[in-house]
Amino acid sequence: MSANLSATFYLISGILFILALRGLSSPETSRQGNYFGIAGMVIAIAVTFLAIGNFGLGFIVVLIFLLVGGSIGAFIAFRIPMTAMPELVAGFHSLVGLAAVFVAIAAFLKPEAFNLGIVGNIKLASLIEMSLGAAIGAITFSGSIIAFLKLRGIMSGAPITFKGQHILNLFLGILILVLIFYLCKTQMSNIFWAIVIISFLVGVLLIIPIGGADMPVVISMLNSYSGWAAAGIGFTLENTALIITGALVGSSGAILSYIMCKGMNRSFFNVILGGWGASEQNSTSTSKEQKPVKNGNADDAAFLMKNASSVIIVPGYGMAVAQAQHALREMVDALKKNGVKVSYAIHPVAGRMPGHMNVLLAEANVPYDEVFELEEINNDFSNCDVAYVIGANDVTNPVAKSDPQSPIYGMPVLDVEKSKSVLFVKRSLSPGYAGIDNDLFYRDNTLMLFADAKKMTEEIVKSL
Amino acid sequence: MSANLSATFYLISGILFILALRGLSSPETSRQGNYFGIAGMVIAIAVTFLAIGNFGLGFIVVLIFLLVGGSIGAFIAFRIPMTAMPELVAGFHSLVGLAAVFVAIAAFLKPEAFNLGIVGNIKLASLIEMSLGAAIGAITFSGSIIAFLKLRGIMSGAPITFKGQHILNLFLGILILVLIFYLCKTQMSNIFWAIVIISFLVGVLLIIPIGGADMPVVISMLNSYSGWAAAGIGFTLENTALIITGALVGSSGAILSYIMCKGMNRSFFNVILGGWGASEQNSTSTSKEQKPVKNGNADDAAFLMKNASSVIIVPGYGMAVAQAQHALREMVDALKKNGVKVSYAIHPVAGRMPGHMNVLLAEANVPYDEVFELEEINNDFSNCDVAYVIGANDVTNPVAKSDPQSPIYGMPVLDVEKSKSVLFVKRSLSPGYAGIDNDLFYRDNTLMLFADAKKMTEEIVKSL
Amino acid sequence: MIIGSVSEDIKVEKRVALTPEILKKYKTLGLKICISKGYASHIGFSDSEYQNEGVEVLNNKEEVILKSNILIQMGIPSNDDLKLLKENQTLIGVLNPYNNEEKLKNLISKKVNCFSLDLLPRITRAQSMDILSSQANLAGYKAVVDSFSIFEKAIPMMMTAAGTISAAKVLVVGAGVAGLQAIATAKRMGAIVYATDVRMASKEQVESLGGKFLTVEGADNLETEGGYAKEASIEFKKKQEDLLKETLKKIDVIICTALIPGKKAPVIIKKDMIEEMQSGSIIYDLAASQGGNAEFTKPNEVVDYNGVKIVGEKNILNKLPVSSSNLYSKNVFNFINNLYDKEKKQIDLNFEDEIIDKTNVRFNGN
Amino acid sequence: MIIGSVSEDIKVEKRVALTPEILKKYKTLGLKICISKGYASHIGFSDSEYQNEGVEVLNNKEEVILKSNILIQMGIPSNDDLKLLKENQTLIGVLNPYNNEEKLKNLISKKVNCFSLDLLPRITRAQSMDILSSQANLAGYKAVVDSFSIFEKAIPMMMTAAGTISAAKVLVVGAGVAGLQAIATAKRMGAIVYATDVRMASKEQVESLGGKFLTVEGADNLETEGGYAKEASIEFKKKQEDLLKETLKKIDVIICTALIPGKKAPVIIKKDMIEEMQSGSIIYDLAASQGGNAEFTKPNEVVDYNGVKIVGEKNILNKLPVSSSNLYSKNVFNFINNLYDKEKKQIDLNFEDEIIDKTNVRFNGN
Amino acid sequence: MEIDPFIFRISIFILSIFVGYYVVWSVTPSLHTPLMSVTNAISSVIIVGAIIAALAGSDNEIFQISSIFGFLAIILAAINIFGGFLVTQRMLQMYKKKKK
Amino acid sequence: MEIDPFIFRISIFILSIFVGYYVVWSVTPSLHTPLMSVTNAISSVIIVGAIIAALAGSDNEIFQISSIFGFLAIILAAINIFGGFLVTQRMLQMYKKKKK
Ligand SMILES: NC(=O)c1ccc[n+]([C@@H]2O[C@H](COP(=O)([O-])OP(=O)(O)OC[C@H]3O[C@@H](n4cnc5c(N)ncnc54)[C@H](OP(=O)(O)O)[C@@H]3O)[C@@H](O)[C@H]2O)c1
Ligand SMILES: NC(=O)c1ccc[n+]([C@@H]2O[C@H](COP(=O)([O-])OP(=O)(O)OC[C@H]3O[C@@H](n4cnc5c(N)ncnc54)[C@H](OP(=O)(O)O)[C@@H]3O)[C@@H](O)[C@H]2O)c1
Ligand SMILES: NC(=O)c1ccc[n+]([C@@H]2O[C@H](COP(=O)([O-])OP(=O)(O)OC[C@H]3O[C@@H](n4cnc5c(N)ncnc54)[C@H](O)[C@@H]3O)[C@@H](O)[C@H]2O)c1
Ligand SMILES: NC(=O)c1ccc[n+]([C@@H]2O[C@H](COP(=O)([O-])OP(=O)(O)OC[C@H]3O[C@@H](n4cnc5c(N)ncnc54)[C@H](O)[C@@H]3O)[C@@H](O)[C@H]2O)c1
Repeated sequence: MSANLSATFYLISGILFILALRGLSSPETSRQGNYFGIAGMVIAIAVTFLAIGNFGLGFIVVLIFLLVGGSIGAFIAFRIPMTAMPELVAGFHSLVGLAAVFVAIAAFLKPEAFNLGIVGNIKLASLIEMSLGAAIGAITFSGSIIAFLKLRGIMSGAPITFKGQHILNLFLGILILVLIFYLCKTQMSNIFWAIVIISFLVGVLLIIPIGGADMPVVISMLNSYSGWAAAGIGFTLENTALIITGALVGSSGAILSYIMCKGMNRSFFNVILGGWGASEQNSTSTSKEQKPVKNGNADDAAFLMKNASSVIIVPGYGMAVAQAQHALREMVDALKKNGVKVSYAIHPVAGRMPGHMNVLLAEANVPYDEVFELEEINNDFSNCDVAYVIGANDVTNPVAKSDPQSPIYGMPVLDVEKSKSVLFVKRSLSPGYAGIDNDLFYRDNTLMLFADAKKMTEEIVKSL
Repeated sequence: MSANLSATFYLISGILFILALRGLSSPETSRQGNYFGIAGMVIAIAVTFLAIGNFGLGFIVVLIFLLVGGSIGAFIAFRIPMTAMPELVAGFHSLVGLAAVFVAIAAFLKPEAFNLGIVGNIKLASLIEMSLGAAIGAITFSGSIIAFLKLRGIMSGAPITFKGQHILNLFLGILILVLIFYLCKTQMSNIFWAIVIISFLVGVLLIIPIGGADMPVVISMLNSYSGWAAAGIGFTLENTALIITGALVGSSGAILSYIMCKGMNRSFFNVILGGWGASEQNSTSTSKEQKPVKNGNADDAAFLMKNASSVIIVPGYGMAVAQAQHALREMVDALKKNGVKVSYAIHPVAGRMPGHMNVLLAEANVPYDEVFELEEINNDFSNCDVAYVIGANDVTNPVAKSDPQSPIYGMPVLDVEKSKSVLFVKRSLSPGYAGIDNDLFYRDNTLMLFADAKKMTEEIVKSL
Repeated sequence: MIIGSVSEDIKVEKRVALTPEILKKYKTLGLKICISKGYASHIGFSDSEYQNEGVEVLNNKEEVILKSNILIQMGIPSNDDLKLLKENQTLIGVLNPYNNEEKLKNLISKKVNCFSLDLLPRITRAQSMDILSSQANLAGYKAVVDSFSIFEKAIPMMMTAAGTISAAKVLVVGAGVAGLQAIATAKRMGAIVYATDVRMASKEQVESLGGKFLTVEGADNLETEGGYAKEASIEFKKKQEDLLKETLKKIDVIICTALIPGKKAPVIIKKDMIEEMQSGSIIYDLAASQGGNAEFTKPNEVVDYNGVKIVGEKNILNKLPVSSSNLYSKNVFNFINNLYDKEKKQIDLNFEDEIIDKTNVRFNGN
Repeated sequence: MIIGSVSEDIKVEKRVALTPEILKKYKTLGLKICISKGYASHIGFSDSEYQNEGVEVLNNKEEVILKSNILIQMGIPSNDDLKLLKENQTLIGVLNPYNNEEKLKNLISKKVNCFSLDLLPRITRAQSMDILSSQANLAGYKAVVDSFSIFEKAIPMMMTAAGTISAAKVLVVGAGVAGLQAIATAKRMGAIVYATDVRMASKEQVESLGGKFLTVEGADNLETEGGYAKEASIEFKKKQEDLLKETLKKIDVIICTALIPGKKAPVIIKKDMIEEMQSGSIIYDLAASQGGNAEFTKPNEVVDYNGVKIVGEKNILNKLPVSSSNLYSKNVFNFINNLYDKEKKQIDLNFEDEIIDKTNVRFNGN
Repeated sequence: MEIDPFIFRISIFILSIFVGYYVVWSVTPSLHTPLMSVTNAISSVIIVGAIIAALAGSDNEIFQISSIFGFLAIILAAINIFGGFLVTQRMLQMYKKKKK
Repeated sequence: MEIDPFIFRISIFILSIFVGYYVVWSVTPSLHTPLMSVTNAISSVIIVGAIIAALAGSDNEIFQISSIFGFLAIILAAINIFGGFLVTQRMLQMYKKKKK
C-alpha cells in the first residue's frame, strides 16, 4: 500500500473517530457513534497491516495476540456488573497507558523499524516525542491503577496527603524534562528507562491525594492523558490517525473533566492538583459524611425521568417552603409530553397542616385525578421507575416501619424505596420535622439532588 | 521568511479565525472574538508580505491599494444604517466572490508566480482547484449581487420563477463540470473564461427564485460559497490559512443557514434550491401577507428582554386560553433574576370576564404590587424597553384612539407601541374579540412571536 | 349643574348610586352634588365622608330632588319622589322599563329625561358604563362564596391524617359574566368546576378559567349578534337534560346564572334531576328574579327538597353592597361623563350616540 | 364486642362520632355497631344508610347504651345517659375533663373506662387519631369562608371596566393548625394574608403557604417541647401590640385562632386596635370558647363595635358538620383500632402505650 | 515513505470543516447576524492570494495583466476586511448590556 | 518551498484539539460515562504503533526484545478495543428508551 493511500485511510479512520464522539452527543445517535468508532478502529488496523504488507509468520502471531486480547476484553465487558463501570474504565485506561509505554520502548529499541534513525542516533524530534509519549503513558498507567484500586475499594478512597507533596511532584516533573533533555543529548538508554520509571512514580503521586468522590473527574483526566500519549506516539510514528485521535481524546477528556467539575461545583484545579484544597475541607466534613451518598445533578435527574415509563412525585414540606409547586407542575407537563406516566403521592401528614400539599398542588392547577393518597398509591411504587421526592423526608422514612424505638414508629410511610430509583430533592442531609435521620439517603437506588426544591426542579425542566 | 515559518504563521492565523468564530458564540466574548479575527487577518497579510520578501515598488503599490480599499470599507461601515445590515453583508459577499475570481484568473494567467507550472501547462490538481475556485467565486459574486438588489429593494423581493428553471440550473452545473474536464485536457484559456461566465449566470439563476423572506438564509449560504471558493484557492496556492479559513467559513455558513431555516420552520432544501416549494405556497398566502411582519423566535425574545432594563407584561385572553400564567410567572422570575424590572399592565376588559387576568395571575402567585391597572401604568410604556404582549390584542389596538369608525373607538387602550420594542405572542395574525385587525403587528418596533402563548413563554424561559 | 341622589328603600336595595370613591371625579367635571341625610350610612359610608368631598347633605329627599338637575339612583324612586320631578330634569338608574312602564310614561310625559342603564348597548365603548357586567360579575362571585358558606362540607380536597376530604364538584349553569366569575371563584377555592352554556364561544372561555365545559353534542351555536343567548330548541333542551341528569349525580353545588334577555329564565334543573342529587347539595339560583333556572326556585327563599337546598336569591348584591355600589357609581359616572357637555355645561341629548339613544327610555318610538 | 353511639344534643352539637363512611372499617375489625334512631339524619345521613352497612338501629338511647361495650360520642353525654353506664364499659369522646371533672369522677368510680381524645399526645403515631388537628383544620377553613360571606366587599382583586376592586387584607392571629388552614383558604380566594404567632417555626410555615409573617422583633421562641405555645412575656406582648396596631389599619378581616393549652386564650386584639380598624371590617374569633383573642368577643354573638363586626363562634364546626363528623369518626376509629386487641377480642388497657395512657381520664393520678 | 502534502491539506480541510460545524452550533441565534458579518470578513483572507498575484514577478512587471487582477482583488478584499470587521464591531456594540 | 510535514501534523493536531473540545461540549451529561468509555476504546489506536513495532524487521526477528514489547502492547490495546467498545455498547443499551 502506498504511503499516500495509507495516510488517506488513516485520515478516514480519524474522521470516523470524530463521528463516533459526535454520535455520543445524544442518546438517539449514541449507538451509531459507537459503530463509527468500531469502523474507524477496523480501518486503522487493516491499513496498518496492508501498509506493512507482511503477511507471514509475524502477521499470524499478531493476529493471535489480537484475538487473545480481544477475547479477554470481550469477556470482561460481558461479565462486569454495570455498577463497576467506573473502575472498569479506569482499569482500561491503565492498559492504554502501558501500551503507549511499550510502543515507545519498542520504538526506542528499534528505531529503524519506524524510520526514526538507528539506535544511538535517533532523530531529535522523534526522541522528544517518544520520550514524552512514554512518560505520559507511564503516568496514565500508574495513575489509572491507583484510581482503579480506590474505586474498587482495595485501597481506601480517602485522600492520602503528606507534606511537600506538591513540591515533590513539581520536582519530579522538572526532573523528567531535564532527563529528556539529556536523553536527546546523549541518546543513553539508561536515561530513557529512568524517565519511564520516574513517570510511573509521578502517576502514583498525582492520584493518591485525590478523594474517592472526585474519581470520575480523575478518570476523565487520565483519559485525556492517554490521548496525549497516543498523540505523542503518533508524531513519532508520523501517523495521522494517531495524531488526530490522540488530540481528540486528549482535549475531549480534559474538557469532560472540566465539565464534570463544573457540574459537581468543584474547582477544576483543586481536583487535578489533588489535595490542594483537600487539607482544609477534611477537618470539617469527615465526621458527618461517613456514609456515602450518591450525588446527582439536574441533568441526571432529567435523564432518568425522561427515560422512565412511570414517575411518582412525592411532595413534602420542602416543596412548600421553596414554593416549588409551579415549577413542579411544569416538570410534570414536560414529562407527560415525553410519554411518561406521572402521578402524585400525598402522604396524610406531608407538610405542616392537613391538606398542605393539596392547597399548593391545586394552586398550580394539578388535576385532582393525578393526586393519590397514601393508601391508593403505595403499592404502585414497586412498579414505578422513578420516585421524585421533593422536599419530603419523614413521610418516606422506612424507620417508621422497622424501629419501634423511633419517634415516628407506626406512622404509615410512602414506600418510595421500592421504586427503581429514588431522587431526593433537598438542600442538605439534615432531618425533617421529626428530627431523625433517613436511611434512604444512603441507599444504592437513591440519588440525592442537593438544592432548593424550586431551583432544582426548574433546572430539570430546562434539561428535559 | 522560510516556507516553514510562514506555514506556521498561517496556521496561527487560521487558529485565530477559529477563535474569532468561537468568540461570537456568546455576547460576552463576542467583541473579543472580533479582535481575534482582526489579529488573524493582520498576521496573514504580514506573513504574506514577509514570505514574498519584496518591499520595493510593488509593495508600496499594494499598500496603497490596501489603504484605498480599507478606507472605502471603513467609510461604508461607519455610514451604513444598522437597518441595512443584511444587504451590506450581501454586498460584501459579492466582493469576496469577485476577489476569488480575480485571484484565480491571476493564477491562471501567471501560474509561475504561484509555483503551479507554466502557462499552458499548469499542474492538473491546481488547474482543477483554481477553476473550481473561480466558478464558486463567480457564483458567489453574481448571487450576492442579486441578493443585495433584492434586499435593497432595487429589485422586487418576489421570487422570479419560470418553467424549466431547475433543469436549466442542473444543465449549467453539469456544463461547468464538463468544461473543467476539457480545460484540464486542453489547458485552453477560452474554456476558463467560459467557466467564469457561465458561473456568473448560475449565480443569478440560483438566487432570483428565492423570496425576500428567505434572504437571510441565502446570504448565509452565499457566505458558505465564498468560503469554499477561498478554500479552493487555498489549495491552489497551497496556503494553509486559506484552506482552514475557507473550510471554516464554508461549513459554518452552511450550518448557519440550516439553523436559520430550522428556526424559521422552513425546509432547507426548498430555500436553497429556491422555488422548488415556492410555486405551491404562493397562491395561498400572497393576498393575506401583504404587509410584512417581523417574525421572531424565543431566543430573540429572551435576548431582547434579558438586555432590557424594564419590561411590561400585557396579558390578554390568549394567556387565559393557553393557561400560560404559570409559565409567565416563571419567565418574570427569571427576568428579575437578571436584574430586569418587570410589571404587569392589566387592561380593564382584558380577557372575557371582569377581573379575568387577576384571577389567573393570582393563581400563579404574582404579587399584587406588580400588577397595575391601565391608568396607573399607561405612561410607563414610553420609558420601557420591551412590552411583552401575551395573548392580548384588542386592548392594545391603537385604532381605538384614532378611528371613530372602528367598533372599539373610545375604549382606552394600553399604549404598548410607545415602548422600544413590542413582542406579540399569539398564534396567528387573526383578530381578537372585536374582530378587527391590529395595526401594531406591522410596526417596525414589533416582533411577532407566533406560537401558543404557553409554549412560547416556556421556550423563552429556557433561553433565558 | 347639580347631581343629586336620594336614599333607596334599604329594605329592598342596599346599593347606592354614589360612593365617596367617585366624588373626586365629579368634581373634575365641575359638577356639584347633593344627597339626602344618612344616604349610605347603612353600608358604612357616613355623611361626613361625603361632606369632606364637598357634597351637600340635605335634610330630606324632597330638597334633593327639587335641587338637582340630574337625579341618579340605583332603582326607580318611589311614586312620591317621582312626583317631584319636573321638566328638563334627568333621571338615571336601573329603571327596568318593562316592569315600570306606567311610572316612566308618566315621567316622559312631564318631559323628564329618563335613562335606564339596563338598556345599555353591549358595545366596546360602553364597557365602562356596563352595569350588567359590573353587577353580574360580583353576583357570580358572591353566589359562590355564599353557597360555600351554606354547604355543610368542605370544598377543597384535603388529604389528612384523618382521611381524605374529596374536592366538591360545582356546576355553573350559564357561562355569561356572572357564570364565568362563579367558575373562577369556585376554581380558586379548589372545587372541580363544570359549566354549561348554549353559546359555543363560552367553551373556550370556561376552559380559560380552568373549568370543564359540558358540551351538548350536536348543539347549534345559540348566540345572537349582541353576544346574548337565544332560546334553545326542544331537541337541544332534551340533550342538555340528559347530559345534566347524568352529571348532577355527583355535583355538590349548582350555581345558576342562565338568562335570556327579555324572557323568563330557562328552567334547566328539573325535578327529576334534583331527585338524583345527593342530600346536602346546594342549588344557588341567581336567575331567581327572572323565574329561576331550577324547578323549585322561590325568590328570596331557601327551599329544601329531599335534602337539596335550593336558594333563590333575588338581589344577591345586597349582600355585597359596598363593592357593588362602588362599581355602580363608577358606571354611572362614566355614563354622565359621556352625556354631559363640558363646554355648554349641560347635558347633550345627542341621539346619534348609540349609547345615549339606546338608554333613553321612550315607548312606542317616541 | 359492640360499639354504640347515641344522638348528641343537636342544639349544641351537630357532629356525630360515627358516619356511614367508616362503618366498613369497623366491620373488618369484627366489631358490631348499634346506634339510636335518627342518629345523624339532621346532617343528611339516614338510618337506612347505616342499616345497609349492618348497623343495628335501636329505638332509644337507653337500649344503645346498655347494649354496647364501647360508647363513642362527640361530647360528653347527658347525665341521664351517663347514669346508665356501668363497670367495664368504655366511653370515648371529647370529654373535656377540666370542665366535666364531676361527671367523670363519678364514672371512674363506677369503673367505666373513660378516654378523652382531647388529651391525645401530639406524637407522630397519634396523628391519625388527632382530633384537635382534624377539627381545627376544618375550623380554620370554615372561619374564612364564613367571614368572607359576611364581609360586604369582594375579596380578590378585580380590575374591571368599572374600576378596580383591590384585594382584601386578611390577618390570621395564631398560625397553628387552624391558622394555617385559614391562611391557605384566604390566600386561595385572592386575599393578601398576614399572620402572626409566637412560635418562630411558624414563620417558615406561614410563608410556605404564601402568607406574610409579621415578625415581632427580638421575640423569643415561645414554643414548648410539645409544639404548643407558652404564654408570652409582657415585653413581647407590648411589641406585638405596637406591630399589630399599625397593621390593623389596613386589615379587612381578622381570623383569630391563638390558644394556649389549658389557659384562657390570650387577648391580642385590644380595644384601641379595633378603634383603628375601618368600618365594615370583620373579626372572626375562633378562640371565643376559650375567652376570645379580641377584646369584645362574646361567644355565639356578633358584636358590632364602631362598624367592626366581631364574630365569636363557639362551635364553628356545627356549620360544617358533615366533613367534620367524617374526620372525627375516622379519628375515633383509629383510636379504637389501637386500643382493641383483635386476638383477645377485647380492649387492651396497655398503659405502656403513651396514647392509651395519656387519653385515659384519671384524676389525681388514679 | 514520503506522504504527498496534498493529503495533509485535505486532512486540514476536513478537520476545519468539523470545527466550523461545531463552532456555529454553539452560537446564540441573536448573534447570527454579527456571525455572518465576521465570517464574511474572515473569508477575505483571499487577500493573501491577491497579494501574491499582485507581487508576482519583479517590480517592473507590476502592471502586467495578471498583477492587475491581483490589485483589483486586493481592493475588493480590503474593502471587505475593513468594512466587515468594523461593521461587526458596531453591531456588537449594540449588544452590550446597558448599564443600570 | 517545501513545507516540513511536521507543520502539517501540528496543524492537524491543533485542529483535532478544537474538534475534541467542541464535540464534548455538546454531549449530554448523562452520556458522560459512555463517552469516557468510547474515548478510552478509541485511544487504543495506539495498537497501530504496536503492530508496527511487533512486525518490525523480518519474520525471524519477531521475538526480538523490541517486537516483544510490541506484542505485549498489542494484547493490552486489544483488550481495550474489544472491552471498550463492547462495554459502551452495553451501556448504551441501557439508555435505550423502553418501549411502551
Ligand atoms: N401535615 C400536618 O398536619 C403536620 C403538622 C405538624 C407536623 N407534621 C409533621 O411534618 C412532617 C411532614 O413530613 P414531610 O416529609 O412533608 O416534611 P419533613 O420531614 O419536615 O421534611 C421536609 C424536608 O424538606 C427539606 N426542605 C426544606 N426546605 C427546602 C427547600 N427550600 N428546598 C428543598 N428542600 C427543602 C428539608 O431538608 P433540607 O433542610 O435538607 O433541605 C426537610 O428535610 C412529618 O413529620 C409530620 O409528622 C405534619
Ligand atoms: N373583560 C371582559 O369583561 C370582557 C367581556 C366580554 C368581551 N370582552 C372583550 O374581549 C376583548 C379582550 O381583549 P384581549 O386583548 O384580552 O383579547 P382579544 O383581543 O380577544 O385577543 C386575544 C388574542 O389572543 C390570541 N390567542 C388566543 N389563544 C391563544 C393561545 N392559546 N396562545 C396565544 N395566543 C392566543 C388570539 O390571537 P390568535 O388567534 O392569533 O392566537 C387573540 O387575538 C376586548 O375586545 C373586550 O372588549 C371583554
Ligand atoms: N362586548 C362587551 O363589551 C361585553 C361586555 C360584557 C359581556 N359581554 C358578553 O355578553 C354575553 C352575555 O353575557 P351576560 O352575562 O350578560 O349574559 P346573560 O346574563 O344574559 O346570560 C347568562 C348566560 O346564560 C346563558 N344561557 C342562556 N340560556 C341558556 C340555557 N338554556 N342553557 C345554558 N345556558 C344558557 C347565556 O348564554 C349566557 O352566557 C357574553 O358573551 C359576554 O361575554 C360583552
Ligand atoms: N406532631 C404532630 O403530629 C402534630 C400534629 C398537629 C399539630 N402539631 C403542631 O402542634 C402545634 C400547635 O398547633 P395547634 O393548632 O394545636 O395550636 P393551638 O390551637 O394550641 O394554638 C394555635 C396557635 O396560636 C398560637 N399562639 C398562642 N399564643 C399566641 C399569641 N400570644 N400570639 C400569637 N399567637 C399565639 C400558637 O403558637 C399556635 O400556633 C403546631 O406547631 C403544630 O404544627 C403537631
